Amino acid sequence: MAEQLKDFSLLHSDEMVLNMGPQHPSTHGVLRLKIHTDGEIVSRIEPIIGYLHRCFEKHCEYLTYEQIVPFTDRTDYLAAMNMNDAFAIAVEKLLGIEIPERVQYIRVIMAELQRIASHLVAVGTFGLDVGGITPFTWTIRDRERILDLFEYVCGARLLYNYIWVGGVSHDLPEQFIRRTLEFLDYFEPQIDEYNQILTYNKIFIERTADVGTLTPEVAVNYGCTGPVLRGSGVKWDLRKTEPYAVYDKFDFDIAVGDGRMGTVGDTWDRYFVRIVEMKESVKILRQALAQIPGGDVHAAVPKKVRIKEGSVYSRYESARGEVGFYIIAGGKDKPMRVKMRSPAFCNLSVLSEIAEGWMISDVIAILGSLDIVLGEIDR
Amino acid sequence: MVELFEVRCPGCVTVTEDGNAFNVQAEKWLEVAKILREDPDLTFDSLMCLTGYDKGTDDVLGVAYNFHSMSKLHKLEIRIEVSRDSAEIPSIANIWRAADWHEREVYDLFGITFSGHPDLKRILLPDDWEGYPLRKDYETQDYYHDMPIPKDKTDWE
Amino acid sequence: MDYTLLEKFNKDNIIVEKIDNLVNWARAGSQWYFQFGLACCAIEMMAAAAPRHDLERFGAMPRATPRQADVMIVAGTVSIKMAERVKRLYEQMAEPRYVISMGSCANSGGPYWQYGYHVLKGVDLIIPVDIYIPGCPPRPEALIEGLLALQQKIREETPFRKKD
Amino acid sequence: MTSVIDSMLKLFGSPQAAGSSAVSLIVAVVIAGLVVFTIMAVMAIVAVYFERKVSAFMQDRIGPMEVGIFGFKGGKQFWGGIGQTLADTVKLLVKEDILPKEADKKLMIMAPFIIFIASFLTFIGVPLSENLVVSDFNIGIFYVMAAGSIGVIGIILAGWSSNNKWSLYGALRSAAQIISYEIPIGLSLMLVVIVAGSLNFGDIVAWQAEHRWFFIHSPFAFVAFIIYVIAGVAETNRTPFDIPEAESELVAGWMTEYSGFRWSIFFMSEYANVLIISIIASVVFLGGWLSPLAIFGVHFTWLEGPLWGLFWIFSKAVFFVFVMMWFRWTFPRLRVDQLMYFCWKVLIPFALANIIFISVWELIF
Repeated sequence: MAEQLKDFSLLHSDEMVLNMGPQHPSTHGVLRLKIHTDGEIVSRIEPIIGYLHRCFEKHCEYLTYEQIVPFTDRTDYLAAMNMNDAFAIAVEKLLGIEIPERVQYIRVIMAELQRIASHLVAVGTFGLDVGGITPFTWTIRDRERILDLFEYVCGARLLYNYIWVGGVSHDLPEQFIRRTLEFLDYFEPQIDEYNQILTYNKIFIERTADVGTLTPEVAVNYGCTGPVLRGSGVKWDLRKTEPYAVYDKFDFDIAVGDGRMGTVGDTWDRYFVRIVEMKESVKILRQALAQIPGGDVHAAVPKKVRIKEGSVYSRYESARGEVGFYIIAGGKDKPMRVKMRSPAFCNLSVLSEIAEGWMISDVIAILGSLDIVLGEIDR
Repeated sequence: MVELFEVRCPGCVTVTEDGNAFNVQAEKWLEVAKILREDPDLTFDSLMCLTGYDKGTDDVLGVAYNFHSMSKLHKLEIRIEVSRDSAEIPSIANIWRAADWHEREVYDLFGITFSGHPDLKRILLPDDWEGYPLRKDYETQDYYHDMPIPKDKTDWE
Repeated sequence: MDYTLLEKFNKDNIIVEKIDNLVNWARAGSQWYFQFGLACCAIEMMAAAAPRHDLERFGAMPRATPRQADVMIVAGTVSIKMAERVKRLYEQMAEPRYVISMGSCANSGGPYWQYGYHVLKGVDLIIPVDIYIPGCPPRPEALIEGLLALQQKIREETPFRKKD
Repeated sequence: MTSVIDSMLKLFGSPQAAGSSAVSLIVAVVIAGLVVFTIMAVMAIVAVYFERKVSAFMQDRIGPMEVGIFGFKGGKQFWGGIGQTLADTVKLLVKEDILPKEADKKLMIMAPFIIFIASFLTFIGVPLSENLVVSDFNIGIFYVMAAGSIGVIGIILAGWSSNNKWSLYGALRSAAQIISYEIPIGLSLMLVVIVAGSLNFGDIVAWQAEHRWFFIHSPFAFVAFIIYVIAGVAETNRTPFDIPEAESELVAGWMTEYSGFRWSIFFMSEYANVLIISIIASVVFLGGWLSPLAIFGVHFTWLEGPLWGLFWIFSKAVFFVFVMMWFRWTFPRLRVDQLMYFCWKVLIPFALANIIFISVWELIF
């Protein structure tokens, strides 16, 4: 394919600047891409972000640590539990408190359910980007069941404020474990169904294999993390390489791209890593649900979070990659500075590197495979 | 690691007060950055995070760099502090591409100039925005293109 | 429209109805919404279009271009950088056009009300809003409720009579 | 085989009387035109409803439910929302028509009508049953192909005049696609023409009645049938070949700037084209108005005749329409170069080889 495109350079003509977004069906929100095109071939891409800049970091300076948690929800609204968890872990590191084991397990369960939910949206919208509408509705249909579980636990569908500093807001309801197991039994065969309609579809493979290859060196240099990095064949998952919470107690594999349909690190690989990760999450969930101990979930919740001077950088593997919170505590009940290192921010910055030279349709497919959430990029 | 720097670049780094980061002078930053990247014992190939900060107390703006090595599995934090009036730090966007957007973001929100950056302009806020919001002394502008950004919200009930 | 029309037909075997009502019936029944997600609420809007809630039951279909859309669902926080684009997109829509402001952020700035220096405090500062849906984010049921409220509002219009 | 126009002319007056013939010609044309227009409009309305229900079924939804015809809600499951597309149509008719300031206004107004006229003219040559064709050309297939290809002019005009980059992209993609895919369509129809020895639809169906239906005529004819279906889907710009409209890429392709009434004309023509492609497929390859039982050599006289012919032709066409919708809601979309590759390097060589082989076949058998 790449060779074919090079031949087109003979057909060079004037460039046209195309503004994709901020309102466009496949920019996943309010991203704007300034695309320089020569016919269908894209010669330069300039992503313009900031259309959803909601001043998260400024808010953090005005609010107490407990009050920040709901705002972390709203950064990555597709994986809100992960964001809660990441922030809570960062503050707990600063506080130096020990968390009850039950809370750790609950957090792992929530994080993995959220990871599945987020990947479902990623898979579905990627289907939309390449033109298949039905996979999207199927994945959203199954995601609703996860949202039901979350609603059962904490009463909210999308933005939870469930994981607090030092604990969680409510203990698990009585039937939660049974209902989650029921969901897992239902969900596992569904993955094969997505594979049938989308993953192994010939047209889909044609569209994504060998397209937008991201080499491991470039990925690391750009700070890509999560499925984007793993799609390039780098075995890097913070749950495994720097285990936090109780992830070291579970048996699971890191999904990596293996270039099954084309080269390692192409769009198909990045997509398929998410499918495999959902299966791995199901594995973790089954183990966690079987092992979960008893205990009080509020035991370690501090009355008031007040941190002496100090700073911490804490990393966490969210559905999109490494979420980092760099917190400088000012000795008050409010932090002096909170910086959120958002995974999609770095993942998006690689777009112009890998998508130039491809066609407009490919740019959309590549963008879809990066699975960005604008709330988190712009914060 | 301190010893290593004493050999390679004497006087470049000092350990911070809290003991978990290095302070670097802005002038020497590029030199240090190259060592971090290329020294076979360090090989910090990944820039995890780049944070601008304003402690508000004295006239100092700072940038904290968190590095990580994927092969050696070690981490490092570097802090560079510059004065508020002449906030300028050499850019490392050509060494770690991840720094590109992060430096633009710090420029956008703190007004720290990164010299040598390939395309330094505002990233999150509109190009004609006034001021640098994350500085502690930031005052919100009243109107932006006829749209009110009220500071005092008493009449907003 | 309810069953009164059918009853009328059964009584007299003839239907006499104002053209206003015909047009209102059509407009209320076919509110194509503008596929325009801004933030968190857009996810709930997607969920509302998906199988569980299925907005299409009420004749609401997503359109990607403002020209063919009837109702703009402002789903999420309107930042100041985005505000001018929202206004422009609204101006590109064809009459009659309606706006549903979905979620606290679009209503008033929501949680970003106090310290959000880059958040527009309510989309009604730039475009006229017909229906406000509270919630952060509103559930899909709330969006459906809002759509039904909009339909009710449309049914009370008099498109072919001059305003007094 | 007689056509509607001819019978009407006979009905209204003898062609010899010069004075009345002009009037009767106009009357006949107007009546036939109105009938065709009605069929197109009704077809579009029904097809959109059908499509929304089919897509809803495939996506685990229920589709339109609440909008009935004036208070008649229409059942619970399948027939719910029976008035949905009617409401859509009325709404589109009373919606504001936007002509952008920078657009080329004359062309922008003209474009939908050119597309509409193309499918309208095509319909004239398309038989709906035995003896039920507006005008029975002896070069029917050729006429349908020729008239159908006018539409692409309208698409290019629409894309150009809108003064929108997405529209322009959509129009250029569409032009390339439609012109390319006319070749495999023509070549696969050519095979039938070679065998049947006529360009007239009536003769082709008569040949099938005498021998056997074309899609089981020979392996090559079956391949031609498959090529026709694929190219037909591409010709109507539907998924997986919907790159001119490609909602996730080009917003709405060449229709981006159109609203209200003019857009509804595009919509109507699109569904009319779908119907035309399906009807031609059923006439040329599936025996047209012949009853399916005829394959097995069973002939019931009460199952034949023009009305039953209409029924059979439409059931076959509806099946094709369903298959197209099935494609649409299942497949992702091709990329523009893959689309061209598929046409020029796969379909056309096969179609050409097919013609050679069928000629040999005809010589042997």
